[in-house]
Amino acid sequence: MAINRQLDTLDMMLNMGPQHPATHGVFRMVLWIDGERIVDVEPHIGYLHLGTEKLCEGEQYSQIITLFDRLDYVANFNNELVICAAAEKLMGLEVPERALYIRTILCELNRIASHMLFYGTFALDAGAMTPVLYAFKERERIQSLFEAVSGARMMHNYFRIGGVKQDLPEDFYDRMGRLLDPVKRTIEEADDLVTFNEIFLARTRDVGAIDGKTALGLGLTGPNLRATGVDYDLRKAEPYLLYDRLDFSVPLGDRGDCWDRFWVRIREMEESVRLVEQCLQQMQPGPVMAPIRRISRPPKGEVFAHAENPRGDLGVYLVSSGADRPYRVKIRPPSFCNLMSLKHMMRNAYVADAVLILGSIDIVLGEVDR
Amino acid sequence: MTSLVLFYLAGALALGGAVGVVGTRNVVHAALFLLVSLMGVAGIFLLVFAEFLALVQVLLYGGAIIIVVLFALMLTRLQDFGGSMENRQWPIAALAALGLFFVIAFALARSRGSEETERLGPGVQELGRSLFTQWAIPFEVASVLLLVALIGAIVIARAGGRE
Amino acid sequence: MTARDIALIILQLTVLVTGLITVVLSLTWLERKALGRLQRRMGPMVVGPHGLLQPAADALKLLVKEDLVPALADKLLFWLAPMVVFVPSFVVWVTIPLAGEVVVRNMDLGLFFIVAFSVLAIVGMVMAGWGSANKYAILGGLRAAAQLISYEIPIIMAVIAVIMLPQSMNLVTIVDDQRTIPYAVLQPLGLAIFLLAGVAEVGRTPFDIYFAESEVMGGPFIEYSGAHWAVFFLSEYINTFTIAVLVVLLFLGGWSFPLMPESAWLGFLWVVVKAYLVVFVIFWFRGTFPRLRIDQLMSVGWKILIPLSFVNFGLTAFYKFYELPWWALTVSSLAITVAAGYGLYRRWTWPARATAEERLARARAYRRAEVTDAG
Amino acid sequence: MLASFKGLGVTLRAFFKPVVTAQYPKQHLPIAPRFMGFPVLTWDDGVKEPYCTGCMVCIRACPTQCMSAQMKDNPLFKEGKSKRRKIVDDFEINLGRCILCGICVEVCNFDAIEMSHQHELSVVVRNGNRADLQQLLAMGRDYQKEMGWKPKGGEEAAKPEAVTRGETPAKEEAAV
Repeated sequence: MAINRQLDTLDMMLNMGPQHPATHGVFRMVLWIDGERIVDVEPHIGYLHLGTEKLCEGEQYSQIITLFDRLDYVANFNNELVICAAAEKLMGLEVPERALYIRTILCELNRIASHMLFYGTFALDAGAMTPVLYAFKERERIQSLFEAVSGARMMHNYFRIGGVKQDLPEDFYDRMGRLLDPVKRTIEEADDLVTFNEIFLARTRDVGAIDGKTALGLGLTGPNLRATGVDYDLRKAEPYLLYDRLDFSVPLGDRGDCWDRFWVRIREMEESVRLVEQCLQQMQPGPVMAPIRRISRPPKGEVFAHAENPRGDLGVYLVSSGADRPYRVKIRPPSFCNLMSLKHMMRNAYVADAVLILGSIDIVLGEVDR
Repeated sequence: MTSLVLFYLAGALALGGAVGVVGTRNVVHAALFLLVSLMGVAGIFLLVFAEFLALVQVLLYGGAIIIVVLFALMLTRLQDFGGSMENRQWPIAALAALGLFFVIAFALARSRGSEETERLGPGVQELGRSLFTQWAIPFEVASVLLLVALIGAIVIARAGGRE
Repeated sequence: MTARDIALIILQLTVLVTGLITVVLSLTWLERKALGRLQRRMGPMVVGPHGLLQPAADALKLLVKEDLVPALADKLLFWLAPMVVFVPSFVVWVTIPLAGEVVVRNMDLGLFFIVAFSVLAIVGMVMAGWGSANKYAILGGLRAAAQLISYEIPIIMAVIAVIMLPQSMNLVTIVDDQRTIPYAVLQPLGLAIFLLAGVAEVGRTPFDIYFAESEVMGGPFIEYSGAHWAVFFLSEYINTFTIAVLVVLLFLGGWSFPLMPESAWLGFLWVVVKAYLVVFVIFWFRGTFPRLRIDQLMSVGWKILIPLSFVNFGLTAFYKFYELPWWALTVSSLAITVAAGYGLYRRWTWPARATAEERLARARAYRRAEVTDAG
Repeated sequence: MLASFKGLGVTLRAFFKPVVTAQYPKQHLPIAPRFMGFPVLTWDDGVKEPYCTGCMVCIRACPTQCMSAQMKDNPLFKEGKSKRRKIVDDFEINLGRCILCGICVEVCNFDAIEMSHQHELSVVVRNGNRADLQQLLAMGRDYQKEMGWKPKGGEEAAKPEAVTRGETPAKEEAAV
């Protein structure tokens, strides 16, 4: 119609971030909006660039672990695991079984803590302010446990090449006994409070949907990929640690929308609780550190190791020249790859959805910008 | 005495607002001056004890219509209006305004000016009764007109959205 | 009008302003405490016993804070907007009775007056949004205009349905008519509509679209600070209290239910207590619900609340015209309320729950198969 | 709206449950024994001198280069009161730079450095986070008293972990 062409409006450029409460860190996206509809989005990253990969080339292996703590600062144990696993693979190290159990427990607990943070902040993005406090209540419990085990609430520096720093504290079992039941209750509450709430469903169902094929093409991993129905979980596909001995299922979505991504994460928390319970039952006393020299010098060679992080597939490509520092470390950060789907998900969404879609991808800027 | 002062106040508000509407170069300001003017008119209604009319004036003109106008203005770009202040149509506008002034002046001169204003009271009941008996058909015609306008607006908006 | 009258009016207005500001201060404290408890934390605890002096400290802080005006702002609109928002929210209180005689000016068109003047506040929101020269503020201002205009209609329709029962717009008459049965019993649907639309009208969760923190970061208020922001804040809380008091007066029997003696002060207390309870419910909503999206907000307003309010209106007319027994209205109104609620549940939660259960079953079966394979 | 009412129920139940937060400056949560606060230097009460010899192992192992130290000849060794031939002369840790990783504690051969339970970082002057030898020792004494600290091994006692750790660190460092 001729009249409409005359009335055509210009798109408005809306600069969201880096100082915006819903960008989960210093992330900036430029939205081109037509009224409340998003026409195009342009993500800008790099505000939190640490130079981790370059720093790794100048640090000893024991020091690199502290750098990996700071990549995905919500799931520190999982990051430590990958760099340790890479070095161990290169050195052909056999890690003691108890250390493997400790690593599994801590990684799964960290997955719960990370997904709890997601649950809280995603609900906060959706406008509900209470879940974030319930989630942090459980996250705090888990972090206190981490404090008792590793001495730090977040930047643990606990995993070592060949094992873990020290054995679990004596009161660990008591603490675990007190920890898991409230976590389970909070997950149930999450279902009542958020997951099946009408308003929440209206906000998230069919919002930011992406199909499995596109998702695979974009390199999506982790819960974001599983929400589209693609059954890819490294813990099943290439079992590492002890996942081949443990019984757990991989929750899958089918529409790949924001709600599926949320639901998959909530269910993953339940599975993680089950995993931790199984580990606690099976664990036997024993050494926690392989007999190695204090300063690791992996032999000359190249290795790729990856693991299922709460956010997806964290990979490390390690090139060693035989020295006590790596020649090159390349990190494949899941958040960064997941962020690439932003444009696909946001097309034709509303401004309010932009916040939710970004929240549902669950990025950690420390890892995106590294 | 008090009412006279209030009348002048309301009148000044209405007139001042009107002058502001045509005088200002900023369209958003113009819309808000219109609101001031309409509020002045509501005040005059109040002074002649037409409370209901005054409240309707506030509700419909003050609330709804001004907001729709502002809404439309905010969706457009201000610089588009920069050039529209001066154009060559002003003689026609002046003529139209002059004509309107004479019509009103003539009507006022012919009306019974000196009689006391009859107290109307809130009169909601009488208003309702006359609206639904004596003036039922005009009332319905007006509603149909509004309905048509509403549907038309929706159709235009939808067509725009689909493109 | 004598000098004594004018003095009296000034006195009354002063009392009103003081009272409202006290209410606002108490509400800010109450909101933070209530939300705190709902979230299993303490809320303010440091200033005064249980943080009781926190509102005063906040007020002081806001008043002495630097008042910033953005360089590109439309100064006139930017300065005027807070007043334009505040004045209507205050003016409506002129006619709200808190007990039979506790009122500045009881008007026959009282309810209409309240509705008419509360609309004016929207202009202030739009002015603030436009005047701030900020894109988020413009988005917020537009949202505010759209939302508040839309939700005026269900409010007006619900109010009209209430007016039909005593056939008066005088709030005192309306309350006196509820001596035996409050209208909440007669019109549960009306109560639901009025409460929801009222919550939307004051922009509280789940309808806090126009200053949604996580989306437009305060919307029209984003550029305001110090005293100007405090004025917005003040009017927001006054509006919340207004809606609560209106719910009490229109539906919960005001000062006359249940069985109140004819004492102005007891009645006044009774209304205030009830109003605080309603306010608590609004805070409770805020502590529980996520926020709707703007188009969904419009759908809820135009496709659910407005039709329902017309149904409510029609039901009441039917009941009035045929002079049915009172329980007929109660039952039909309640039935429609429940049906509407269940409909929403079926529409959104039901499919999701079904999908979730199906998926879990699939996941469990998958797990079992795998375990048997291994064994 | 059924699910919404369920949500309202969840929050209302929480309303009547006890709060889980602590009023921080007044009330401190218990700290786990392993908690890694600021690194501090320990004090040998037997000899009345620090354990630290200023050997710089921790300084080289630190990922953030937040420490510096200087070594001197130990006067007490000449008098025969101490076994330490060298002793720390000056030691400084920039606590604002420290990332509390605990690597310095692991590499120390003399149990001279420990992760204390001090964690409150706020200071009123810009360089207030730089702790010198005296401050570190004072914090260390507090920590030793609090924990009933005993040296885990030291240079005279054979370390149980020595087997797993392999060569002595001094040699390791020399090989770099």
